[in-house]
Amino acid sequence: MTGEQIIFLIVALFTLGSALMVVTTRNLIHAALWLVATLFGVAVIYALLNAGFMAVVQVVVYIGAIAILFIFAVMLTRKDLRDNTPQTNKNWWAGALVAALTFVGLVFTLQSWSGFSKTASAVPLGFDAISQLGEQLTSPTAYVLPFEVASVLLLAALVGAVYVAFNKK
Amino acid sequence: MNEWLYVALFIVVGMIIPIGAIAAGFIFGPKKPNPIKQSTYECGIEPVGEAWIQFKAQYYIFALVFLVFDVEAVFLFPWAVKIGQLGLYAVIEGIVFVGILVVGLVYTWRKGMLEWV
Amino acid sequence: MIPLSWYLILAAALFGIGLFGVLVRRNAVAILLGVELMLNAVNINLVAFWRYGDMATMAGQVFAIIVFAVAAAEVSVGLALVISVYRRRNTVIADELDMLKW
Amino acid sequence: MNFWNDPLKVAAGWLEGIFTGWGMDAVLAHVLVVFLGVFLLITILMVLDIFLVWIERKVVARFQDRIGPNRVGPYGLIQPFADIIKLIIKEDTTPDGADKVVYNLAPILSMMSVLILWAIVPLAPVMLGVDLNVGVLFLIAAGAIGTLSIIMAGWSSNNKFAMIGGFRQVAVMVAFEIPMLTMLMIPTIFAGSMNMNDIIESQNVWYFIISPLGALIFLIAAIAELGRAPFDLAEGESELVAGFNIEYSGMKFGMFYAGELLHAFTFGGFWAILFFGGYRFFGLEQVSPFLAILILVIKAMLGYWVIMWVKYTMMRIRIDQMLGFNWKFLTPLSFALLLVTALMNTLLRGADGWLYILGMFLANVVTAWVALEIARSVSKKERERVEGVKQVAEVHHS
Repeated sequence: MTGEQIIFLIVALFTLGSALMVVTTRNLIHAALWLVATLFGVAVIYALLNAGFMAVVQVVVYIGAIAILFIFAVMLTRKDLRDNTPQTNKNWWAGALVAALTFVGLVFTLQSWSGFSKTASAVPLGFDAISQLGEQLTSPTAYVLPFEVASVLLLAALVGAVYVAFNKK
Repeated sequence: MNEWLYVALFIVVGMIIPIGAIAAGFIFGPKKPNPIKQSTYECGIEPVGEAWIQFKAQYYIFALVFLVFDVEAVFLFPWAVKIGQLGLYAVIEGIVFVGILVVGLVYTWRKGMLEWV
Repeated sequence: MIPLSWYLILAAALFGIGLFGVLVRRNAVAILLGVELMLNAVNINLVAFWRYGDMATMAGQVFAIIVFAVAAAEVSVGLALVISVYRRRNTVIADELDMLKW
Repeated sequence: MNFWNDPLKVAAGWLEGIFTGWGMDAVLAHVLVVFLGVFLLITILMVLDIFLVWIERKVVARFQDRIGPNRVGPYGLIQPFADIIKLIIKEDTTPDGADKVVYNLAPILSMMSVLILWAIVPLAPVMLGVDLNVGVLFLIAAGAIGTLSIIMAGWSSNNKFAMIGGFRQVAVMVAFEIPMLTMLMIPTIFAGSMNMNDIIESQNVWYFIISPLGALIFLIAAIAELGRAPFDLAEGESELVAGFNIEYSGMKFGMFYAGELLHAFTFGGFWAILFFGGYRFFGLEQVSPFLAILILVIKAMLGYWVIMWVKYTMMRIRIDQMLGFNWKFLTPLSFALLLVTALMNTLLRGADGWLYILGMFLANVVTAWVALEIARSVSKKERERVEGVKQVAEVHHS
């Protein structure tokens, strides 16, 4: 086993462990903080995949903005933080079964695919992902339409959220 | 070798040193807790009620606008890296992109959501 | 070297955990936390396919960035809905939001 | 290659030789050497941090026509060490009902978020730090962890004031992060790269000269990000009893305090790197890496001095004015400046060097002038409206 594989396994276990804490913790602020840990683990996974830009963006967007939005929303919507009512449905076992079946089904389907245990080719020398990304995001023959549509989507989200949450009547 | 390994080393050492400093304080400092000392400080007055007070919706709006512009920056940084080698069309695309989002800022502003109330 | 399968299994497991959270949690904010986990699982897949496929096309990373934008939109509108519901009904428990039910 | 020209490589090669001589794996030896280097750098930073306390106190004393610390040691130089010893032997209290794990994690994360910023600082042409191609965004990512640590501290203290202070501080930090992000794109556009070293290498003319307005907005946003006066409303030492860190004592408080000072110095350094050419100074940096580090430290100190100058000479403003200033003036202005810069950069491409600099400079001046004119006319209208309301009220009164 190489060093890279050991690092991957540690990070993957950390990520999955904190993800489990996210869905099981009673205190919602703790759940949000565990989400931060999970997302940080995912950022490390991106770094292992040689996608440095994605790793930094993951930290900037998820930890810097989305996690904070979650914490603010929790603060805005709780009556009592120490509520002792059950945090899960009555039929939580059915949910667990569906989730487990989804996981098994996904792995089973993927396993029959020929490229399942592919190994990565080396990164080409002088390959600059960010520069490539900039070119493709603005090139009319590539992804300029998603680029502009993303802007419209964000506008719709901002206007919609402001309207829905704080429309003073 | 992956350059992120160095960043990981920085994170590790950056945690070790504050932990060491705090541990030093823990070792050398006196430890005589009592209920009065451990009560929270509220300007010398006895703490009243719950600390988890209800808070203002304005914070959520600020975080919301920030989130939107944060994601916008994610799209714009690759654009900014490449813009020096691309033609005028790329600049116009950037102007359209930012322009659409500024509409959102203006909407929030006109709704009076950017005021600190 | 790490084979592609490891990343795919990790993503599938993360997706499963997220799905569990969405199905099981009663609090609407917690359900949105589960959705975040699922979106991240998708992103791991996209970036892994970019790394193990043709790196020069960048399609995987572009899609992943679009997913970031979608996640941001989903969270902002979703949480705004939760806050709005909380103001009207004074609860964020998804089971109790049964206004449409007879 | 000798020690004078490339000390890092010589020292690292020597140490690695020793480690492999002990029969250690080559990769492991390399990692260990890098670890020791990082440890050394961070230790130096912490010692510098202790002296920053002294520098800050001396400078504020001069601004206020005092002498400052002068009892302990020559010029009071030993004073900060006495402070450190005091902090260490203070009792470390935890308030009742605090969330222990989160409470203790917050100061560690706060300090860590500042220390990791130095991973991307190029100290000299041969000491580049970590050569990340996402350097500029790394700055924001580290800031995100700092923001999170403040929320954690404010929430876990089980104190109303800590909570209010923490959330106010976070609201301010996220608000001013938008102009900061936007202004970070300006050096990126000029250099065509997010790598800190590329940004320094491409600064044959300081970016401060090409984009003075950008440098100014970055400085304002950085000061707000640091939570220093005149933007310390969030903490409000006189109203909110110091805000998010009120319940912290001893070394944990020390971590927040030291983190804030080092953060200010670090941002002075980044201001120097992004807009004032970093370690470059008329070719002197090529003579020796030691000279390059000295140049960078002097520039960073000057940046830090400007931040202190602003802090100790400006009056404070109200928090609504401060956030209004950000949302209604700084954010639109920074977007306008970004687009103008991108447009001019494309239009002036291939132009003569002097013409390019002049064009960029004028574009900045015109943008600033237009923004100020708009702000002036708007505020004039606002003043008239307020006056009108007052007159109506007076008529009713009499």
